[in-house]
Amino acid sequence: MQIHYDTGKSQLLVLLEGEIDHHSSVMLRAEIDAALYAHMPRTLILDFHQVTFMDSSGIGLIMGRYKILQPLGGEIILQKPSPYISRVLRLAGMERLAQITNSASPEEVAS
Amino acid sequence: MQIHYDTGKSQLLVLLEGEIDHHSSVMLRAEIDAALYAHMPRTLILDFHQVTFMDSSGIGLIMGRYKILQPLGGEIILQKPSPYISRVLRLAGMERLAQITNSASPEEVAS
Amino acid sequence: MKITNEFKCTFPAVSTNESLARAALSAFLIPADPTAQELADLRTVISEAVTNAIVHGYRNCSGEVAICLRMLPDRILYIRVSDKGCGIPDIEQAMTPLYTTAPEEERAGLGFAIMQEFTDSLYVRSSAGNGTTLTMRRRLGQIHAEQED
Amino acid sequence: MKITNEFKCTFPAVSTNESLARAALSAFLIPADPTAQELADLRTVISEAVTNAIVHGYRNCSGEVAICLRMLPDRILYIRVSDKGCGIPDIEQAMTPLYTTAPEEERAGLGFAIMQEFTDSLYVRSSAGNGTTLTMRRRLGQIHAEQED
Ligand SMILES: Nc1ncnc2c1ncn2[C@@H]1O[C@H](COP(=O)(O)OP(=O)(O)O)[C@@H](O)[C@H]1O
Ligand SMILES: Nc1ncnc2c1ncn2[C@@H]1O[C@H](COP(=O)(O)OP(=O)(O)O)[C@@H](O)[C@H]1O
Repeated sequence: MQIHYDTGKSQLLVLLEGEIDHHSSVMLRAEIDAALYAHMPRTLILDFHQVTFMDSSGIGLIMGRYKILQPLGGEIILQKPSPYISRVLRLAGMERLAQITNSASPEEVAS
Repeated sequence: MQIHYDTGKSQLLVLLEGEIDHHSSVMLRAEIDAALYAHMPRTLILDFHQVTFMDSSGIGLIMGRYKILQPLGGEIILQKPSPYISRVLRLAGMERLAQITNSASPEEVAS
Repeated sequence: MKITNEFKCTFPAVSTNESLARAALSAFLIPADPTAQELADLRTVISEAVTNAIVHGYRNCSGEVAICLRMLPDRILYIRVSDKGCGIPDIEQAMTPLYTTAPEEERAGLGFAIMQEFTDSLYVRSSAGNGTTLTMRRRLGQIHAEQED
Repeated sequence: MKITNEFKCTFPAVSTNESLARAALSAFLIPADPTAQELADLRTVISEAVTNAIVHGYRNCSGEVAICLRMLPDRILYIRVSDKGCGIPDIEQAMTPLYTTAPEEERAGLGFAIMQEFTDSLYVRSSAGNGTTLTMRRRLGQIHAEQED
């Protein structure tokens, strides 16, 4: 996993990798939250491009970060999920909490 | 698996693929022998480049073909095995029955 | 009913074995030539069931999870996952989407919803103190025309 | 001895399950971060043992193969493969390289030789009519310095 922070945009980009399950989500949560509390970004982008598997533990991970950001007016973008991961995201109604986009950067979608 | 026959050289080239175990060797044996009896080549080249696994069933497969060709003066070349497959070939003493080569064609080795 | 193939396994209720369960499911299913979608769905299903046994059944304490996979005629995959953990007092409530007894672990309460969505049938047998057994079935689509590579 | 992780499974003695056994071994071993050589060796070992149970133990008739994998302290992998087949009348003879009772099936008689070469210890328990149990151990090398990708 890689984490990049863009000060100008107040944007935290998290490049997730591999399989997101109950086992791996514990570690992911700790790493993401460390960066989240360090920067308190306006936007958290979770990139799923390199994610090969995700079950409802990943939904819990997204919902947990939403609960941190939402009271502060922050937003979450879920970027480039595979068709299988999109299926789980939609089933969980994640489009109500977050913007789901297939492009590399949210600007591309907005334009 | 692909099988190519070179009439000029009386050479049968068998491009093996995937995992060679007891299960797959039954089918491989049937296909190789069909070509072997059709052409009765002087040289049988078994190419291991695309073989990802082989246990002693593969050794049985080589020995069985050797028993067909050897009385007729034919020879076997085992071509491009991975380090793991070389290990099994050596353990089984296959260099006593066949030429083991790492190059694409036996000519390259001879030169 | 005639069983075409059956794979049974047990392993300790530790979270590293969630991926082991998925790998076993994949290896069992591959010879039946499932679609990528079917494989992804069923890997998710087994992952949810095994995670529930570990997180809820045994509450992250030691215990054993058992899986039975069967290929039944007509390409029906049968999956059974059981634990000898605490059991589920109210199954209907447990199956309600978003209901979870472990919010502090960031469980989403969607495990059952996903298992139901990705299978054709789901049956839960559980009694407080005696553990939980999930039985699921999913019929695989017909095999497509063979492709030469 | 303390067991760090244990995976037990059973499946019918049919040749398609030889690859299932290898996949289970891989999935069990991967978290211990084996070298590619260790993984290849141990996949070969389990394949030989399971094939013997199918080909010789049950003589290609129906029966059940059982595997138990354990990770013991000091990175020692324990592998047990058992069948309830015909058993081995003379174990010493059976372990002689190139000895095989199934030459018509093109068995090379090298299964035991490979299992011995690729493990640190191999123990065979068998009695005619009661089946065969192989117990093997292989110590994995120490984990190398972690690499970031
Ligand atoms: N194997 C089990 N043993 C005991 N309780 C369980 C088990 N599986 C599920 N439950 C109960 O059902 C609830 C809902 O499960 P689920 O829909 O999978 O969501 P989640 O796992 O996110 O909590 C759990 O929170 C738990 O209370
Ligand atoms: N599980 C088993 N049950 C009965 N006989 C066995 C079993 N495993 C091995 N044998 C006997 O030992 C012989 C040697 O086995 P092995 O070295 O693996 O060579 P191969 O499998 O090629 O015959 C077999 O031919 C068979 O007679």
